[in-house]
Parts: sequence; structure tokens; C-alpha cells
Amino acid sequence: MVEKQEFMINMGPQHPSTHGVFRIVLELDGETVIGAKPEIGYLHRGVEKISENRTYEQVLPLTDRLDYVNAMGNNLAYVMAVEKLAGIQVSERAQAIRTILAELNRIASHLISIGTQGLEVGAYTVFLYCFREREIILDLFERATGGRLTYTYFRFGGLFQDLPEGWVEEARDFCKEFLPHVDEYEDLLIQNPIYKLRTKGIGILNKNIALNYGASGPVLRSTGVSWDLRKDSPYLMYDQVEFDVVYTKNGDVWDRAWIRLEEMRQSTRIIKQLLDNLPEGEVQAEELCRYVVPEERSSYFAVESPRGELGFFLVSDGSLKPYRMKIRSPAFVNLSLVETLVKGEKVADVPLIIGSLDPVFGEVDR
Amino acid sequence: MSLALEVTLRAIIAVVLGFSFVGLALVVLNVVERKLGGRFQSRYGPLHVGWHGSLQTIADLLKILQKELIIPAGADPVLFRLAPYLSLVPAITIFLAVPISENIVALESNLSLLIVLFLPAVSVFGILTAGWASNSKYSLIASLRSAGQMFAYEIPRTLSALSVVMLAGSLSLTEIVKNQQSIWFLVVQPIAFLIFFFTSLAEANRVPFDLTWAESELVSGFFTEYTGMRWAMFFLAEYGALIGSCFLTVLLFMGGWLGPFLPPVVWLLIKVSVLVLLSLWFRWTWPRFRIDQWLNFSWKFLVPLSIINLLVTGTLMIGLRVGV
Amino acid sequence: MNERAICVRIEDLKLTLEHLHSEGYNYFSFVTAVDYPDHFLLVYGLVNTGKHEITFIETPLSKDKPVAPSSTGIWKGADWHEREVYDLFGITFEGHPDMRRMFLPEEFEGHPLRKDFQSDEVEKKPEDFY
Amino acid sequence: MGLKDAQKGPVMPAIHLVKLEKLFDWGRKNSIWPLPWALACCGIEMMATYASRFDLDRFGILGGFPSPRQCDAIVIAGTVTKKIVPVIKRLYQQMPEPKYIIAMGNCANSGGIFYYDSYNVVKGVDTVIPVDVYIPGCPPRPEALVEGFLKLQEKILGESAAEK
Repeated sequence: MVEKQEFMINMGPQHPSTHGVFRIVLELDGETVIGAKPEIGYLHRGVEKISENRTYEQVLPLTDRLDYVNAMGNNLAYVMAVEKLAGIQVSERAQAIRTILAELNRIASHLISIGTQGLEVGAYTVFLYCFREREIILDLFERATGGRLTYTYFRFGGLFQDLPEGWVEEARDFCKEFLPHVDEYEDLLIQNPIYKLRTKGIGILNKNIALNYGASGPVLRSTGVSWDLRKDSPYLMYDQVEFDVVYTKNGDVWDRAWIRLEEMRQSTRIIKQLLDNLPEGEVQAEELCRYVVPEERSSYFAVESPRGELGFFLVSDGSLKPYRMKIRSPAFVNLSLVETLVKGEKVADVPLIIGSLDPVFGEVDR
Repeated sequence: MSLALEVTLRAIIAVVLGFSFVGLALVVLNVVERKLGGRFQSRYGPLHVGWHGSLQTIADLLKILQKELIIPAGADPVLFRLAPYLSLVPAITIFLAVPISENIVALESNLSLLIVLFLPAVSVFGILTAGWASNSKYSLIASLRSAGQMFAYEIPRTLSALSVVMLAGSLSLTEIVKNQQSIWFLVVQPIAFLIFFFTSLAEANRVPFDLTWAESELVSGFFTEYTGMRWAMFFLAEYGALIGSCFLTVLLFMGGWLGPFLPPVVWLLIKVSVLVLLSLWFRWTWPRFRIDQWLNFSWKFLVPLSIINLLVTGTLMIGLRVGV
Repeated sequence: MNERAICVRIEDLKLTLEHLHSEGYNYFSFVTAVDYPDHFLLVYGLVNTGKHEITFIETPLSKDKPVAPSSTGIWKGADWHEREVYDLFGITFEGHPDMRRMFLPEEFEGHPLRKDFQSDEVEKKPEDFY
Repeated sequence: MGLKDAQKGPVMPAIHLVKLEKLFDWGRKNSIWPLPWALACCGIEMMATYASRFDLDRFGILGGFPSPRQCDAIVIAGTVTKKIVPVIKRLYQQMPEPKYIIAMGNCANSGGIFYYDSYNVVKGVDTVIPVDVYIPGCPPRPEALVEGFLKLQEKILGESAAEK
């Protein structure tokens, strides 16, 4: 008589495809996952506590290091939350530049996501191709902000400085050269028969569960919900440009990868439009002041980061420092789905599913 | 000289030569693989060690020689030590029966195809042993996968080789090559060639069938716990299996050493290199299968296809003979 | 997106949340807490994706008995958020299926986001840093 | 022990031994395989350094072996928190000798931007495991990581395997 026994396997925190420091304990029956216990907090730095002891401006560099793949978007969400809290006006040119940079960073972030998706199925080349194009975006960022990964470029009421000369042309060149590369990724990975075989019908998420969990971004849009804060709660210049919200119906890993791919095309479209009608003028609406002292109130502001709804909930007590800062992290919420998604799948699909949720642990653990 | 002595001497020479050949091939192949991979990925690959990185593998080997040999607590020490040899020895020994040209072969036998086909299967025991002895769950899953997929590739592989045997009417590799004087079996048996080549990739654990060391889920698969030279032996065994499979494919389907002008050995090496480079190209381009998909593909598609191919070959042969 | 804020007592919290859910608030954005000198304030952010409306629900909580009803039965997404609040503030949610610490190891002492959190290992930033 | 004692012996064999040792040092120098483990922000820069433009493979630095058993170095790329410390220690123990540690970025060097006021960040990974090379920057540029690896190569050439 053969006795059947379940089998526990521990993935992470050091594991090649957990996208950072994430641990998931899988309960296996053969190669099928029957239970999963995720554990996070390996990168918990206590940003929310640290920010209570910093002035509003000093918190800004900390937000870079939350979602380090999308530092521009995090700066943006924080800066706009403070502007909303303190009622600061932003000049039009600064808004347009902010939109361009946020979209460029969305492309950079999606490139990493698609590249690592390739890595998880053993296609190393796609990963390197994605990084090749990402370097060009980083060059653009470096010219404008001086940093490759952490920028701290936005200031309350505008920007740290205007774009350097010739930047707009370079960005235009990038947009032109980038689109053929997107087709290349599509041919090489997304439409590859083996990749389709591996990802179609894997990690299926249904619409109601996704909403119930509060998932957002490509994870939510893959289930057929057209929910994008850029369209549904427009901020910056998003109501003045044309773009489509990409969504699909199946909610599987392939759909999420395809949405990211298509969003890169849409972002390029947005950037092109804005580069063509960049408003003239100052990038700082008023004199840049070092200290922001908001009234005693609270406010919440959310932007659509590449991972979804990234919100900052700020409470002010009328002093120099925020009384409380809560970061509503999309990666944290999306990752909470992992337990539901991996159940019933094969162990080889677990990295793919984690990767399709695109967690960044600086933001998950904060 | 007595027969037994001669056979023993030949075997020793062949194993030594085979080992040096695989070792040398590893040194060359590894650098080529990395340089080529670099080019595929728009980067340089090894560049600063030796002339354009040509000494890279030698540096790697020197380093691996110095690494500490660790036997993890909880591992079975005897089996843990044994497993690399179990994996390496069969992968090298097949060169005993591989003819390099019409007259150069260590072990002339009229059953040489059987030796070359089935000796590498013993390597699987090395993988199984490694997975079991490591006392690591990743290794265990990898070795179970390896055992599961062994039949999935061995059966279509053997069946497709059989159709060549039917055409040649012999199990001797030398005879099979001689039968391709007028036309390569690749032309007559394209389906068998494709099945044979792809299942060879599976046997050598190459992309897209590198399921036993799928680093995205199983860390390093069955050799997760191995360090230093023990690990390098697995590495060597895998390269040996790849080169061996390519040799066999060339002998069975691509006319072996036959070719004009150049010496036969050179022709053989050229053909083998083409196949090896092809497999490297696959490695840098394709994603990996999932184990159950690969098994399904094999049992539901490759096995029936190779059986049908065999039947059609047989029917046609009988038909032609009757017709003539 | 329209914004509105509702302040409710802790006794009415559960009913309010259930009511909002039945009204079409299908998307759970976040729940967090603020540590005021005399009370905690629980803040829920709920979104109605159909009407494009976000509602914040604020509930004061006494410091002596920091217990709130769990909303995991209504929105699954509340699970990790509530564990986070428990971890960082020490507010317990009744009816939560798995009330453990989210980020910090179980043996960690204290709840760091409380204003009175003290630890020897925390080095205070010098005041002249500003 | 053996190699070191032999150097004190007669002159002739010592020279040969030193030469052989140089060859082995050269091997170790040119084949550093770090554990691919991205902790935080610096991890992204580390990945960028492996990728096409900077290409660490040029120096024989290969990041494709995810098991610590086959690695020679760990690049601690990012913030070290208290929860991850046992894991780092364990990985360090699992690695075979000779092994090296590179602390990449200010967080791994000292705690960096999270030095003050954080209750969960370890102030430098050198409080946990010995570090060979420190790379400053938040995050360091890929060029800085390459420089760090070159410094590690210098260090390897300067010591002998017997001493390590």
C-alpha cells in the first residue's frame, strides 16, 4: 500500500524568480500546488515611520526608493498628494513634462516586467533586449534629472529644473525607434507558441475577485474591467491626450503580459502627442519654497502607476512634517492575490504567476 | 595479442581520447556558447580573459578546481559522491562505439547503434541519485521530472532511429553511414530526423527541455547542492551528452563522415558543429516547456508520429520491393 | 472622481461598510490608522467603480481597547491591510481569519507606527539635519 | 597550510609553487560568479550591469547560477533588514570557500538613507558578514559596480588561496 503524503516546498527569500525578497511556502501534491502561504516584510524599512520625522521635502527622496522601478511615478504621486494637501498650483509646462516623464517611466517599468517574464520561462534574450531599450530611457532621465534610477526631480509646484536643450528631440527619436522593438518583443516572446502554451489559461483571475481584493493596474484590466485612473479620474494632462485603456477578458498570465506590451505602445502615443505640443513657460508656478506647511487636514491622492492605483494618504497637523503618511501600494494589494492564483497550478507556473503580478518589494514592504 | 587484451586496450584508449575530446570540446564550446550568446543578445560576452575571452573556460575550470567540496548535512554521503560519476561515465563511454571514419572506431560491433542509443539513458540514474542523495526538495523534484521524461524522449527517439535501421538493414553505425553514399537519410526520413534531433535535445537537457534544472522554479535542479568539481562533472556530462547526440544524429541522418575533398574526420566535425550551434541558437531563443506539456506532447504526438513514420517506411519498402 | 468623507462610531462601522458594499462600493482601496494623542482613527478608502466615487470612512477608536470589526467578510482585500494595521498599530480586528504580523517578525516588540513607540536600536535624526 | 609551509622550504620548489599558485589565483580572479540576488533598488542596477550595455560577462562574471553552492560571491545589493539577516548568514554559510562579499550601495554599506529613525534596517551588512568591497552610491551606477568587481579582482590577486 502506497501512502500519499503532501510535500512542502519553500521558495525564497533567496530564489531566482521571486522578484526580490519574497517567500512563499508551497504545499505540493506531486507538482500541483494545493496550498500556498506567502510571507513578505523582508524589505520593510519603515518608510512611513521615517517620514514622520522628515519635512515634506525630505520625504521626497524616500519615495524614490519605494517602487524603484517606477521612481518617477512615486515622486509624482507623493508630490501631487502634498500639492493637494497644501493647495499648491502647478504650471502647465511642468504638468506636461511630468506626464511625459511618468509615461517614460511606465515604459521602463513594463520593460522590466516583460523581460523578467521571459526569464521565468527560460528566455534570457528577451530580458536583455528589454534592458537594452530601457537604457535609452535611463539616458533620457539622466540628461533631465541627473539620476539613473532615483530622480527626485519633481518639486512642490513644479520641477527641479527645466528640460535640457535638445531633450525633446532625443525623446522624439526614442519614440520613433522604440515601436519596432515592441514588435520584436511580441514576436520573440509574447506570440511565441511555447510561451503561449505556458501562460494561456494559467493563473486565471475573475473580475469579481479582482475587484473584491482591490487589485488594480494591468492585473485588474486583464479581467475585463476598464479601470484606469488616467481615464477615470484624470490628473495632469491625461484628459488632453488621446489614448486607449487596454483591457482583455481572460485574466490569465498571457493577458497581463500582453496588456503591459500594449500599454507601452499607448504610452509612446501619449509621449508623442505631448512632445508635439509642449507648453512654453516656467516650470515652477511660484517661487520654490523650501518648507511646505499645510493646514491641519488630511488628503488622499492616487495616480495610476504601472502596477495600479498608487495613493498617498497624508495627515497634516500644521507643522513642518507630515503627521502620518500612508502609502496605498498597488503591488502590495496585487500580491495578496497570489495565494488564490497559485492554487491548483503546477509548481513551474508559480514564478510566472508571481511575475505577472509584477511586485516590487520596496513598495510591497515599504 | 590476445583478443581480450586488444579490446581492453582499445577501450582504454577510446575512453581517454573520448574524455579529452569532451573536455576539449567543453572548453571550446563553452566559450563559443558564451560569445555567441553575447552576440545574440547584443553584447560582447567574455572579452578580457585571454584573446577575446578565449581562455574564459580555463579560468572557470581552474577556479572550480579550488572550490570547497561540500556535502550538505542530511545528504547521503556515498550516493552524493557517486552520482556525478554515474552521470559522467555513460556520457563519455558512448564514444567507444562512435566511428569517426570508415576504419577508425574503438569498438567495432554490429550492434553499435544500440550501445550509443542506450548508454546515455544510464545518465538518468546519475541524476536520480543526485536528486535523492542531496536531501533537497528542489533536487528531488528535478530528479523525479528527469525520470518521468526519460521514457517520453527515449521511445520516439528509438522509434525514429529504427526507421533508419530498416532502411540501412543494419545496426552497425559504420554500415548505416555507408548506406548513405547516394543520399542522406535526412532527405528520405525528414520526420524521423526532426523527432530524433529534438528528443536528443531533451536527452541532453537543453532548452526547450531543460526541465531538470529549470532555474526559474527549481533553483538549479538536481545539482542545486553540488559544489566545485562534482558540479563541474554534471556540467561536463551534459555537454558530453549534447555532443554525443549530435554525433549520432550526423551518423544516422547526415551521412556521417561522407563528403568530397576534405578528410572524413573534418566533415564529421563540421556537421556536428552545425548541429551543436543550432542547439545553442535554440537555447538563446526559446522559452522552456512545462513538464506535463512536454510529456503530453511526447506521448500524444511524437510517439504516434514516429510509429506512423515507421509503418509508412516499412510499407513503402515492402511495396517497392514487390513492385521491383 | 468625487470624494466624500463619513465619520461613524465604531458600533456602526460594520453596518455602514455592509451598506456601502450593497450600494455598489465594489472596490476596496485601503484601510489604515492614524495615532492621535487621545485616540486612534481608522480610515477606510472605498471606491464605487460604477459611479466613480471614493468614500472615506473615519472611525475613532479608543486607546484602551483598540479593537475593530474585521471587514474581510465583505471585501477579501481587507485581509492584508488589516494585518498591516495590526502589525504597525496594534489594532486588532475581530473576525479576521489570520491575525498575524504582516511585515515584522513575530518576536518584534511594540507597534512601530504608534507615536509612543520606543526602541534602543532606533537612532534619532539630529535636529540640525533640517 | 601545505602551500604556505612549502614556501618556507628550499628555494627551487617554492618558485614553482608560487607560479602554480599565481595560475590558480588568475583562475579565481577571472571567474567570479556572484549569486544573482536583488534585494532592493541596487538590484535593478545590478541587473542592468549584467545586461547588454554594461555586460559583466566580459570579465567572466557570470550571474546565471542561482544556487549559492556554485557561487563565489554575493553582491548584497540593497537594504538589509532585520528579517533578512538570518537568510544572508545562511547563504554565506552555504557558499563554498573561497567566497567574497560585495556590499553594493549605501544601504548595504551603512544603512544609507534609512540610517536614522528606522526600526528595521540593519546599519551595514558588515555587522552580519565580512565584506570585501564596498561600493558607495544610492544606487551606484553600473560603472561603479564594474569598478567594484575590478577591485575585488585586485584583491584576489593580492592574496593566496592558502591564506584565504
